Formats: sequence, C-alpha cells, structure tokens
Amino acid sequence: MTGALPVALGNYVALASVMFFIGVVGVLVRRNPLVMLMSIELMFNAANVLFMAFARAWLQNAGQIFAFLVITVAAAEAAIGLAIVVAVFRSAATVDVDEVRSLHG
Amino acid sequence: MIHHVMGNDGTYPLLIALWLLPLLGAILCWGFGPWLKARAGWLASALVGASFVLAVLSWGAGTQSVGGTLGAHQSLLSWIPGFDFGLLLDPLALLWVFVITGVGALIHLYSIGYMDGDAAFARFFAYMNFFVFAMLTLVLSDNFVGLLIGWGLVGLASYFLIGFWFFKPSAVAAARKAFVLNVVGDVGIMFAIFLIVANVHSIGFGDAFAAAGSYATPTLFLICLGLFVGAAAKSAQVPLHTWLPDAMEGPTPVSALIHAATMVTAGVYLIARCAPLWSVNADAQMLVGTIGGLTALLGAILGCAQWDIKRILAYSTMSQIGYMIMGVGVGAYEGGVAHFFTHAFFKAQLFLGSGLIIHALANEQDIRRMGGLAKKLPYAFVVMLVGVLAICGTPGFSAFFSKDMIIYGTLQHGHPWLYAVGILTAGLTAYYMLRLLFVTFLGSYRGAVDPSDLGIRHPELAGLPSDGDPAPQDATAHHHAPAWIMNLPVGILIVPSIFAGWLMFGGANSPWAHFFAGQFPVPNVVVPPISEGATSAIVFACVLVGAAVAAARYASKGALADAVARLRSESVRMPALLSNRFYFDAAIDALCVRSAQLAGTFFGRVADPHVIDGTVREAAISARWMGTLMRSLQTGLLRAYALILVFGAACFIVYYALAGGR
Amino acid sequence: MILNPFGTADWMAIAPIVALAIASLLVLLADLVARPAISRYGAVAIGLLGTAAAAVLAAMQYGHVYAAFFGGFVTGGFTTVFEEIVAIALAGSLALYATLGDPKRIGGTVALMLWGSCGAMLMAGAANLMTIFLGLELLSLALYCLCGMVDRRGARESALKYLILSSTASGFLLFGMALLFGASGSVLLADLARPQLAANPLFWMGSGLFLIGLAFKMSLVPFHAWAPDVYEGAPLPVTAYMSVATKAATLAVFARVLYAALPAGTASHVMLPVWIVAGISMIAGNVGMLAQHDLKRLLAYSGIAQVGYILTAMAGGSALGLRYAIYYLVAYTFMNLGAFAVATAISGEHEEGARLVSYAGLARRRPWLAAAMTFFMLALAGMPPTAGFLGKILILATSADSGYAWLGGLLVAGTAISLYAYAKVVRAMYLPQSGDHHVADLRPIAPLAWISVTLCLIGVIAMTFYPLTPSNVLPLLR
Amino acid sequence: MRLRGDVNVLAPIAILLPLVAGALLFVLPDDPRLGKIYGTLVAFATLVVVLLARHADWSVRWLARPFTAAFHVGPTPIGWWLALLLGLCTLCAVAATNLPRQRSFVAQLLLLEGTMIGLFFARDLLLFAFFWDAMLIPVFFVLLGWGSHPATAWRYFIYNFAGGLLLLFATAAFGVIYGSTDVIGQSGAPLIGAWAPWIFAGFALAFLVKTPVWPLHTWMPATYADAPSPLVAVVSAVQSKAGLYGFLVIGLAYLPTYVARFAPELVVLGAISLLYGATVALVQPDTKRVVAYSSLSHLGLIAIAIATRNPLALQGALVYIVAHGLFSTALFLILGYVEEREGTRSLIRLGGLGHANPRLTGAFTIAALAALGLPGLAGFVGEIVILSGVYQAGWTWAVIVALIAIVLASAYMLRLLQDAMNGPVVDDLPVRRDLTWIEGLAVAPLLIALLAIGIQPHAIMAAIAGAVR
Repeated sequence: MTGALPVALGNYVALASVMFFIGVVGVLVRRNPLVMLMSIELMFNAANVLFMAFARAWLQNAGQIFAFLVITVAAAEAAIGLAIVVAVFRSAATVDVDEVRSLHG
Repeated sequence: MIHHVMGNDGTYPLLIALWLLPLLGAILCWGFGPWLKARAGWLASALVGASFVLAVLSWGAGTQSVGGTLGAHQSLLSWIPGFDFGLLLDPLALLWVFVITGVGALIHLYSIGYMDGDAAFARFFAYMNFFVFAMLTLVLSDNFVGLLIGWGLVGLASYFLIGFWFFKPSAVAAARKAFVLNVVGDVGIMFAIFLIVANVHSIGFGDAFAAAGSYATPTLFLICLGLFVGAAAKSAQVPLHTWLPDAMEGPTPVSALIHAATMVTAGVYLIARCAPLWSVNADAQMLVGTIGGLTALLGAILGCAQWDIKRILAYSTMSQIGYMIMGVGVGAYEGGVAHFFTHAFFKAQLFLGSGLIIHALANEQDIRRMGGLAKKLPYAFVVMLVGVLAICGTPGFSAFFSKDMIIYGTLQHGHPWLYAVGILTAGLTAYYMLRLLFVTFLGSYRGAVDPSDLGIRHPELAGLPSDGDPAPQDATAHHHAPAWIMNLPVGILIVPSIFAGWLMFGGANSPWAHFFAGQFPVPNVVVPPISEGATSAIVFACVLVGAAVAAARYASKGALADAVARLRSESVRMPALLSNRFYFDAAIDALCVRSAQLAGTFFGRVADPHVIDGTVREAAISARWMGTLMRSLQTGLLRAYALILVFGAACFIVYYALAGGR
Repeated sequence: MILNPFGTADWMAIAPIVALAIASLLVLLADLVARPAISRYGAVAIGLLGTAAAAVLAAMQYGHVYAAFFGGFVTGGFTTVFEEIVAIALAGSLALYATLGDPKRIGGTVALMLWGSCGAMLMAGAANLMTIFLGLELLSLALYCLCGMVDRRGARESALKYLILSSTASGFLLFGMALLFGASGSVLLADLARPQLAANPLFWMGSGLFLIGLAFKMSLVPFHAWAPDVYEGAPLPVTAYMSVATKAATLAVFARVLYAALPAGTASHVMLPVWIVAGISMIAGNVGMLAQHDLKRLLAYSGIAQVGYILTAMAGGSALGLRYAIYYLVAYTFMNLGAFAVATAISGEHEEGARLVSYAGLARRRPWLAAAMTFFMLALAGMPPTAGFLGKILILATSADSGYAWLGGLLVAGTAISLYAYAKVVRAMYLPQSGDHHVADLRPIAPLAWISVTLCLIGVIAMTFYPLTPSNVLPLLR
Repeated sequence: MRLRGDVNVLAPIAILLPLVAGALLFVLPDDPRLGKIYGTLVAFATLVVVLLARHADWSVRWLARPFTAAFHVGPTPIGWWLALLLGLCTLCAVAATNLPRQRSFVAQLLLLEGTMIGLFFARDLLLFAFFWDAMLIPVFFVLLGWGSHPATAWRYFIYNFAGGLLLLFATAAFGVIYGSTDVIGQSGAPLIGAWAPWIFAGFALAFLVKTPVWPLHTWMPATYADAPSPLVAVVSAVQSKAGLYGFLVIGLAYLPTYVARFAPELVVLGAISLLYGATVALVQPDTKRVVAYSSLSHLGLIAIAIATRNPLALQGALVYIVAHGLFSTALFLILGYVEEREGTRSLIRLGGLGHANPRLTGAFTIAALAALGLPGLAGFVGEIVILSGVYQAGWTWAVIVALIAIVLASAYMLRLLQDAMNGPVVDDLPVRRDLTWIEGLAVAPLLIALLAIGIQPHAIMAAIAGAVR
C-alpha cells in the first residue's frame, strides 16, 4: 500500500481494535442500558475508523460513504434505544438490566 | 424329483371313502349335535362300522403283491410343490385299519350305553369319530408329513377326550400334560423329517426307504432317534410315559379305544413302518429294544403298586406296549405287530369290563373298595377273567403266542438281556393282573367299609383321581345291570382275545407270516441255544410263579378272611419309590416345567421392564435433564447472554486468527 | 451510467421494496383518517394488498437480471425466491394482526412490519456490504420497535434484550465488514472472491467477525441466547414474523457469501466454524425444546435447530444443496406460520394462547385446529405426509453426497430428540382438560387466522408432492 | 390393451380408497352403526381392489435430483400377498369393532390400512420410507385416544420413529449412491461401496425394531396389551411384517452380501427371540400379553428363516407370515370379545367360559391350535418348511432351538386356552352371551383360511416360489 501515509495503516487497525474491545467490555460490564448503547456506539465507531483508514489506503470513497451510513444508522439506533429504555422503565420501574429478567428459562 | 410310491400305483378310490367316512361322522355330530341327540351315537358307530366293512372289502387290494410292491396306493394331492400326499394300504396299514375300525366300532357301540345321559353326548361321538379319522390318516398316509399330520391329530383327539369333562381341573391338567408330551414326540418326528428331506428331497416313505442304505450311519441313527422320540411320546415309553396314567381321567371307552387299543400303539406302527431304516442301524435297534424292555419292566412293577382299576390297566398297557416296542426294536417285527393285534382285543376287553364295573358301582374306581363282585357282576367277572388269562399269556389264549414271538425274537436277534427282561415281566404281569382280578371279584364287598380302614389316606399318592367319572349322571341305583348295548361289544371281544393268537401258530408258515410276506425286511437271525418251545415253557413257568404269589397274597383263605387289614397294611406300607412312580413326574416337573417358568418370570418381570426398558428410559431421562440444564443456562440476565455471545465470538476470532495466520 | 445514476432498470429492481414502502405510508395515512373501529382491518387490508403487490412485482422479475445501486442490489432468480418467502412471512404475520393487538397501535405496527420487510428484501438482494448492512439494520430497527409494541413487561424486556444483543452483534458484523473492505478494497461481495485474498489475514478475520453477525441473526448456538426470551416476550405476530423473515433474509446473505463471495478453495475452511455451530444447534436446539412449556419458546428452540438443518443442506456448497436449503426454508415457513396462526386462533381476547397448558382438551373444543396444529408439529418433526419429511430426506441426501455426513448424522439424532418435544404439544391437545389451570376462553372466530392456517396446510402438503425448487438459481448469483 | 391400463390404475386406487374414505368418515355424522357399516363396506371394497390389482403397476415421476424417485406403486408378488392379508384382517377387524367413539376408530383403522397398502405397493424406496413413517400416525392416535395409558403411545411412537429415522437416513444414502430409489421389485445390481454396510445397518435396525426382534421388542407387549383388539389385530398381523417384508425386498435384493455377513448375528437374535418370547408367554397372566410374546417368538422364527437366505426357508417364511397374520388376528379379536364380555384380561380371574360360550370356545380353540402349529393347520406348514430350509442351510442348532420353542408354544397356548375356557365356572365373572353371528362372521374367514392353507398349501407355496426367486 502507499507509504505516503504519515501514520502506518497498522496503527489505525490497532486503534480500531482497541476501541472495539473497549466497546465489547463496556457492553459486558455496565448495567445501565444507556451506557451499554454508548459502548455499542463505540464498537460502531471503531468500524468507522477502519473504514476511513482503508478508504484512504485504497483511495476508495466507498469506505467514507459507508462510514456516513453507519453514523446515521447509529443515530437511529440510539433514538430507538432511548425510547425502549423509557418504555422499559415505565413497565419495570428500573433501568438496571440485571433487574429486568422476567423472561428466562 | 422322482416320486417313488410304495404300493401299486393307480387309484383305489374306496380307500378315500374308508378314510373320510369317520370325518363325515365327526362333522355331522359336531354340527348337528343338538338336533341329533341320542341318534348321534348310532350315526357315529354306523359310519365307523361302514369303514370297517370297506376295510374288509379292501383285503385283496391291501394284500396284493404285484412286481414286488405290496398293497394299494391312492394319490391325493400335491401338498407343496415337489411333495405329494397319497394313501397307502399295505398289510401293515390294513392290520391297523382293521383294529381301528373294528374295535373302534365296538367301542362306539359300548359308548352309546356308557355315555347315555351325558350332557355332551353328541360332542363325545364327534370327538371319537374325529379320532378314528385321525388314526386312519396316520396309518394310511404314504409319507412322513401325512403321518405327522395324523400323529398330531390323534394327539389332539386324545386331548379333547381326556379333557372331555373340561370342568374337572384334574382332567384339564391331564389333557394339557398329554398334549404337550405328545408335541415333544411331534417335534422329534419333525426333526427326522428335516434330515430325510435334506438327504432324499422327498417325504415319501418309498424314497426314504429306498435310500436306506445310502445314509451316513450317524445321520441314520439321528433319523431313527427322532422318529423314536415320537414313538416313545405317543406309546408312553420311558421317560415320556407319565401322561398315560393321568390320561385315565377321560371316560372309560376313551381309555379303551385310544389309550389301550389304537393310539398308544402308533409308536409300534411307526417303527414297524420304518423297519427298513431300523434294520440297517444296530445302534437304533439296541436303543429302542432297551427302552422297550425297560418300559415293559417298569410298567409291570408300577402296575403292582396301583389301586385304581383303570390305572392298573394303564400301567399294564404301558408294559405291554413296552413288549411290542422291544419286539419291533430288536427286529422281531411280526412279533411286535402280532402283540399289538392281540393286545388290542384283550386290553379293550379289560377296559370295557372295568367300565362295566365302574358304571355299575357308580364311578367307584378303587379296587380296595370293591371285592366279591364275582357274584354281583358275573358277566363282568367272566369278561375280566378271560382278559386276564389272555394278557397273562395262558397257553391257548392270544397273548401266549404273540408274547412268546417277541420274547423268543429278542433271543433270535441276539439280546439275551431283553430275553430275561421279557420273561421276568411276564411273571410280574401275571402277578398284578391276577391281583386285580382277586381283589376285585373275590372275598366280600368292601364298598361300605370306611376308606381310612382300607388305607385310603392320600388319594393323590395312591394315584386315585380326585373324583371319578361323573357319567352317567344317574348315580341312584347301586348295582344296576348294564344295558345289552354295553354287554354285547364286550362279549364279541371275548372271541378274538382268546383265538386271535392262533393266527400266529405255526411259525414261518402260519397265516400271520403269510399275511406279512414281503412286508418286513428279513434279518439274518442267529439260531439261539434255547428252542421256541423251551422258551414258551420258561415263560409259562414264570407266569405260574407270579400267579401263585398273587393267589397266596390275595386269594388264599386267610387273605380273604382279613382282606381289609391286609389291604390297609399293604397300602400304608407301600414304598415311597413306588407310590411316587419312581419320581418321574417330579423330575420332569423340576427340570423342564419349573425351570422354564422361572426363566419366563425373570425375563418378563426383570429383563424387560428394568434392563431393556430401563436403558431406554435412562436415555430419555438424561435427554430431558439436558433440556432443563439448558433452561437453567437461560438465566434471563442480559449481560449473561452478552457474555455467551462474546464467548462464542472469541472462539470464532481465535479460529480465524489461526486460519488466517497460515 | 455515471451521468444517470439511477435508471429505469434500478426502479424495476427495487419495485417490490418500493411497493411495500408505499403501502406502509398508506397505512399510516389511513390510520390518521379512518375511525378506530375499522382502522384495524383497514391497516391489515392495505398491508396485505401491498404485500401482494410486492409479491407480484417480485414474481414478474423472476428469470431476468436487474441490478440497482451500482450492483449493490441484484435481483432476478435467487433474490426473487427469498423476496417471495419474506412476502409470505409478512402476509402470514399481518393476517394475525386482524385478530390480535391493540387497535390504537395497529397502524404503526403494520407500517413498521412493512418497513422491516423492505429491509429483509434489501438483504435478500444485497450484493455489497453496504446494502447488507442497510437492510439488516432496517429490519432490526423495525423489529426492536415491534417487540416493544404492546404494554406487557415481557414485551418491553424482550425489546431491550433484542436491541442490546442485536446491536452488539451488528457491531461485530460491521467491524468484520470494515476488515473485509480493508482486505479487498471494495464493498462488492463479488470482489471478495478474488483468489489472492485467500492469503490475507484481514480477509480471514473480517469474514470471521462478519459470520458472527450472521450467526447471531440466524440464532445459532452459542449466539442463540436472545432467541427464546425475545420470542416469548414479543407479540405473537412479531414472533411469527421474526422466526421466518429474519432467518430467510440472513440465509439469503449467507448463501450469497458462501456461493459467490469466497476465494476458490477457501470455502471449506472459512465456513467450518459455521458448520460446527450448525451441528451444535441441531442438537442443542432440539434438547432445549424438551423442557419448555411455552409454545413460542419451544418454537424458538425449534427454529434454532431448523436453521441447523438448512445449513446442513448448504454445507457442501453444491448447487443442489442450495435448492434443498431453499426448499426446506419454504416448507419451514409454512409450518411455522401455520403453527403461529393456530396459536393466534385459539388465543383469548387479552392473553396469547402460547402456554402449552392452555392447549389441554383442545382436541375436544376445536378438533380442526387441533388436527392442524398436530399436522404442523408432525411436519416440523419430519413425519410424512409433509414437506418436512421430504425436506429432511433431501437434506440427508445432499449431506451424504457432499461429504458432510456427520452433519446428517447429527440431524438424525436431533430429529429423534425433537420428536418428543413436538409430540408434547400434540399430547397437550389430546389429553383431557383438567380443571386446575385456567384455559384461554376461545374467541368465536378468527377468519384470517383460519385462512392462513388452511393456506399453510395446503402449502405443506403440496410441497411434499411437487418440490418447488427454482431451476435456474445459481447462474443469477453473481 | 386398455384393460391393462385399467388394471394399472387400480394400484393407486387401492391406496387412496381407504385413505380418502377414512378421512371422509371424520366428517360424517358420529353414529356407531353407520361408522361400522361404512367401514366394513370400504374395507371389503379395498380387499376386492387389492385382489384385482395383482398385476397393476402405476408410476409418476417425483424427484429427478439428487436421485430419481417416483410415485411408483404396484404390488410386488410378496407385497400382494401381504396386502391381501391386510385387506382381510382389516375387514375382519372393522367388522369386529365395538368401541366408544366407534366412528373415529374405524376411520383410523381405514387410514392405517391405506398407509400400509401403500407400504406393500410401493415400488420406490422413498415411497416405502414415506409410508413406513406414515403408518405410525394412526396407531399413535388410537393408542392416545383409546389406549389405557398414554405412556404406551409414546413408547410405540418413539421406538418406531427412531427406527423410521434410520430408515430415512439409509434411504437417502441409498438413493444418492444408487442414483435411484425406484428399485423395489426390480432386479437391479446389488449396492456396493464403503457406505453399503452403514446403509444396511440403518435398514436392518429399522426393520428389527418394527418386527420386533429381541432386544428391540419392549414397545410391543405394552402396545398389544393396551390398544383396542381390532387395532392390535391389524398391527400384529400385518404391520409387524413390514420389517420382514423390507428385509426381503431390500435387504436380500440389494444388500445380499451383508445379509450373509451378518447372518449369524441375525440368527442368534431370532433364536433368542424365539425362546425369550416363548418362556415369557408361559407365565404372563395377561391374555393379550401372552399372544404378544408368542408373536415375538414366532417372528423370531421368520427372522431366522430370512437370515439363512435358503429358498425353501424363504418360502416357508412367507407362508408363515400369512399364517401368523391370520391366527394372531383371530386370537386378538377373540381375546377382545372375551375382554369385552368379562371385563378382564387376567388369566387368574378368567375360567370356565366354555360352559356358556361353546361357539366362542370353538373359535378360540382353532385359533390357538393354529398358533401352536398343530399339523394340518397353516402354522404347521410354515414351521416345517422354514425349519427344513433352515436345516438345509446348516443351522442345526437353530432348528433345535425352534423345536424346543414349538413345544413351549403348545404349553403356553393350551394354558391360555384352558385357563380362560376350561375349568369350573367362575362365579364372579359376568359371563355374557355366546358369539353373535356378526362376531362369528368376523373371525370365520380367518379360521377358514387357516384350515385351507393348512390342508392345501400348494397354491400359496407355488405362488410364493416365484416371488422368492
């Protein structure tokens, strides 16, 4: 690939992987659905970073388009997520995901 | 495949009529019994008589000898492709047909009187006719399968007739025992048939005998063994004899026809029929002769220990058949067959005579409770006397000739031990038969004596049936004279039981020998050290000894004086070995019946539900348990689910990292 | 082409999707103007009409090749089949709304379902990563809302769980896509088939993460944990829809990747983990059924296993395998929709008749429904005379043919286990009704549900005797 | 040659007639008498059609890939005999039915008949497997609806469905390897290859479960004891023969080498079944279980015969299959009469029925005698031909085992007969009327057939000799 980059591509991959990992851990450890959603956003954005980097590397604008797409979808998801969390809070009077476990078995 | 027939080819339709008439009677009596009522008896007797007439008419055809083949043949149908059925009437078959239909007709007549008033009168005659038909099938068949079919059907008929009073548990048990033991015989014959078919690919007697020389010796021995198992079961040879005494549960005419005159001698017929096989296998001859002698002796010994009049006769039958088997076994075929012939008459006569007594005494069968009947039942006395003299082999009476033929034959064919056994048994026979005669007819009537004074403590050990024949239902009059319908046949039987033996007089050129010319293979006989006349003398001496002992014990003045005390002491002191009939029943019960039932109980109660089903059940349970395990994994905790997801993802990532790294 | 980026061909290609979108807008419009009394039936009617239109349009495309979005969406053969399946699922689920659900919310619900179907159809035809992601999210977002559409705590909870878990999975999927893009420099699936990628670690890791996302959507063990809870919590029609449409759409994507987007010779290695989890799913799914007491939950587990069966058919990567996968998918669609339709028809005014106890004595009260349910259960178990029987034997045949007999063996084992669970439903219906538990009071009549039951019955039987596998599927894949 | 055309159409008709009529019966008014008359007429019509369809052969393509399969129906020579037996047994069973919810029961019987005729008419292996599983369903529902314990239904279904799955797998593999499943009754080349042993194992296990042979038999006694007699009659008489039929038309025709290789195992299993069933029958207190275990014993004999592959033994096996079908149907129907009159199946309670029920006793006696292989009845023919074949094939020990089993058979059959019918009258038994003429007519054809085959087996043997070759 083109060595013209000030920063080697590998670093972007590393950065993205770290962000992604943090996102995953966030989903696992946090109990507040909103924070979980934010962790998921983090995962998405990790992907965005990769898209951007690779788009630059390949000189392919498809990657940037993809990134915009992801951002949009993420926004929509956040909106819906918020709505659902509110709805859950209405019915369960809590937003702690460990409390919300009427369905099991 | 070639189908060789014995008897001259061509058709002899008369034979079919002779064979099927009794079947017709059976069907009619069965189907229209309620409508026929008493007429059923006459119908049945008439049809059996008719086939007797036909048998007489077939004399010429049966004895003709054309081109070395004897008798007449009528082919019936192809049973299965390659295996054909036919009827064969040769002297041997003819003799049996005579006895079956002749004696059979007489006993049918007798039964009309004896069974008079029984609820199932018609059914009885249906069974009797069916038996005659089956027996004719047995002796007229020209092949082993046909013979086996007849073999099975006579067993069935005997089962029906033993269990005729099916509300008597003892009768039911006796019937089952008889049938099962006879099936043992059937499978023996089946096994022999498999060997024969495997060797000659035919079931015809002709093919089987034509190849007699070609069998390997062990094969031939196995064939003979299988056939003899059949013969032993049917003819109550040791150790398959235990059913015969119990079979006396049936009505007395049944005992006379089936369990004395005809069916039980089927074994003799079978061996005589298969003479070509036996005569070339010394081991088989040895085996059969020994078993026969053993049975003759054993039957006689047990005969001395019985109190039930019919059981005494049963054991004597067993013993006499032992003689016949011994005769045909060692190779004295004419002698064995001759004894069958004479025995049929005098034993039938003895049974019918005892039937007269039982009938007159309202179903009393224990001779200890009889006595002094000579005055009360003179006719019965005469009948029994003649019968006893005949069976003892009194010179001039029939058995004298036939029995001597056998005993001398054993010596001729080189079996001195069997010779000795024969002579000894003759003496024992004289003893127990005269014992029967004396205890029954001499002295004073003991019917009024309290049974316990006569030592009748354990009826089952004494071999008494739990209750006697319930027929006829009118047990009111005590000694009422039997009707002529019962006396006539017995009277007729007296004649042959005295004179039948004369046919055998004159050795090689006796009418008997002429009748059977060419029927049996002629074995090379050794000239024994003792002449035939001497043998007769020895036998007769032995008989006299036995008679003397019997007279001393039962007919002497002192004996008759305190008969009750003596009978009591004798029955109380009866050795356990004898009163338990040498423990044959117990042994069979323990070895076969109990063990099979034990196995069945184990399989049914343990193996099936717990071992086999248990395994399956466990598998099902563990599957369901895994299901509940998965339920418990489904905690409902969102983060737990996420963890599972990520765990799976991690596995994927590892795999792909490795796969991509390559 | 560049000058006129969006020609008539493109419109033709996406016509079914457009039809659905328009229908959903009409539904919302009608919901605004119509009186509440009729709004329910109006919405359902419009929805069904739109579905029919979409189905017809899709059918018209069959046999031709249309592409849109610069080759990002290809339709014609393969796609059409999946679009039809989605349409069937949509119709089958909408029909249930004529019976169930809060009248006030019907309009929105139906609209959401239609939009979701747009996403599903987009996935069915997606030929590049963007379209896949777009379609997937469109479908998922709609489903999140649909799950939470009713005022039951369970529904809300299921929505939350589905949202979080599904989004996480999407995250994996997306990251995988990014890596794939990095490896190939293109978002077109076709470009992933370039041979030199076989040696590229980015490609391997990318396809790994990508497949995780798909496996989640297909609810394969161990990515299945969400399915039982969400199925149980969601309203009956949504469950019915999810159980079929999501699987169908995802399978379409998976098939396209498997058949068209892998460098030659790498398929067996790249897909091996999928086959393994498919095998695990067949056993675990069927075992999971054994202990269930709720029809929806039971069918969730059954779905886990059934996807395993379908993947078994594809395992060889053979043309026939795809045929039989599609065949079985169609059969499965009919069986599942039928079962849910029966469940709807017997469910009471306010509660959903999904608990097995509420089936006791059904054979007495509703013999025909009981017979139908029995039939569907037997079909799911693979008994004749149903398409399930033929489908199973075809799958077994291909698995034996393509050297994945071990999957066939697991299929047989799984089926043997499953029988007990399916038969449990039957038994519940034929056992006499014992009074100790409350039984849903049956609504008098549920015409649409009955109709859909009948149609599903016909479909299942007809398929047994005339396998409707489209002949020219493979050529249109690329 | 349009006559032949007509004849060919009879094959599908024979299958569809009972199926459609049975389904139709569900919508007819629920009147017991109507159901019975209707069922009897349909069963009779089916019997006639089967009789005429001997040479029918009708085919429609089903699958082209992955292997060719067709709806190819038309009796094989053996299948025709079995279908005929089935027709007769079903007719008698329907005529003898007297149950609550009679209409539905008769309908189930007709469905069962249809599926089983399909099984015996199937010339395509896939179709065979299809009907193989299909015929479980009516039995399952009858067991659920009329049986005394639902558990029995489960056991029946699980056992047989597991077998069915193995059959399914084997069929699929067979089709893939052989290229076509349209093979039954054709003289194709035997199957070879690395898969063949597994395919054989699949078929063999499925068949052995269905037959059943020890140790796969435990579903059978419970089923036979719990299900209503008319159904049991059909199941024990014909359905249990499906496995043996499969062995003949698939095992022997396409996997002969493996039948030969595993012959010792099969013979041992058969011999164990023989003795196992016989001894258990000796002590069972439940009348229907006695007959069930006797079936285990009898079918073990047939399994031995098939395993030896001796032509004579095979002919005998077919005769015995027919004979066993006839007498087990008769026995179960008669035991059904007894149970329905006295309300018990326990040999300990029963007894002395012979006084009040002479006709019943007569019928029972003939059936029992046939079952214990009385010379002159059909059972005997089968036994003696099988065993002489087995002996010629060199399995002397198996022959001896079988002979022992025959002796045991006479013991347990007489026990069954005498404990129920003979002995003193039992006071606390509600002894009802003797056989009605309709009940008598229901068993008469079976007994007559037993007698006819026993006296003149030439016809059936000749017909079967061709089928075996």
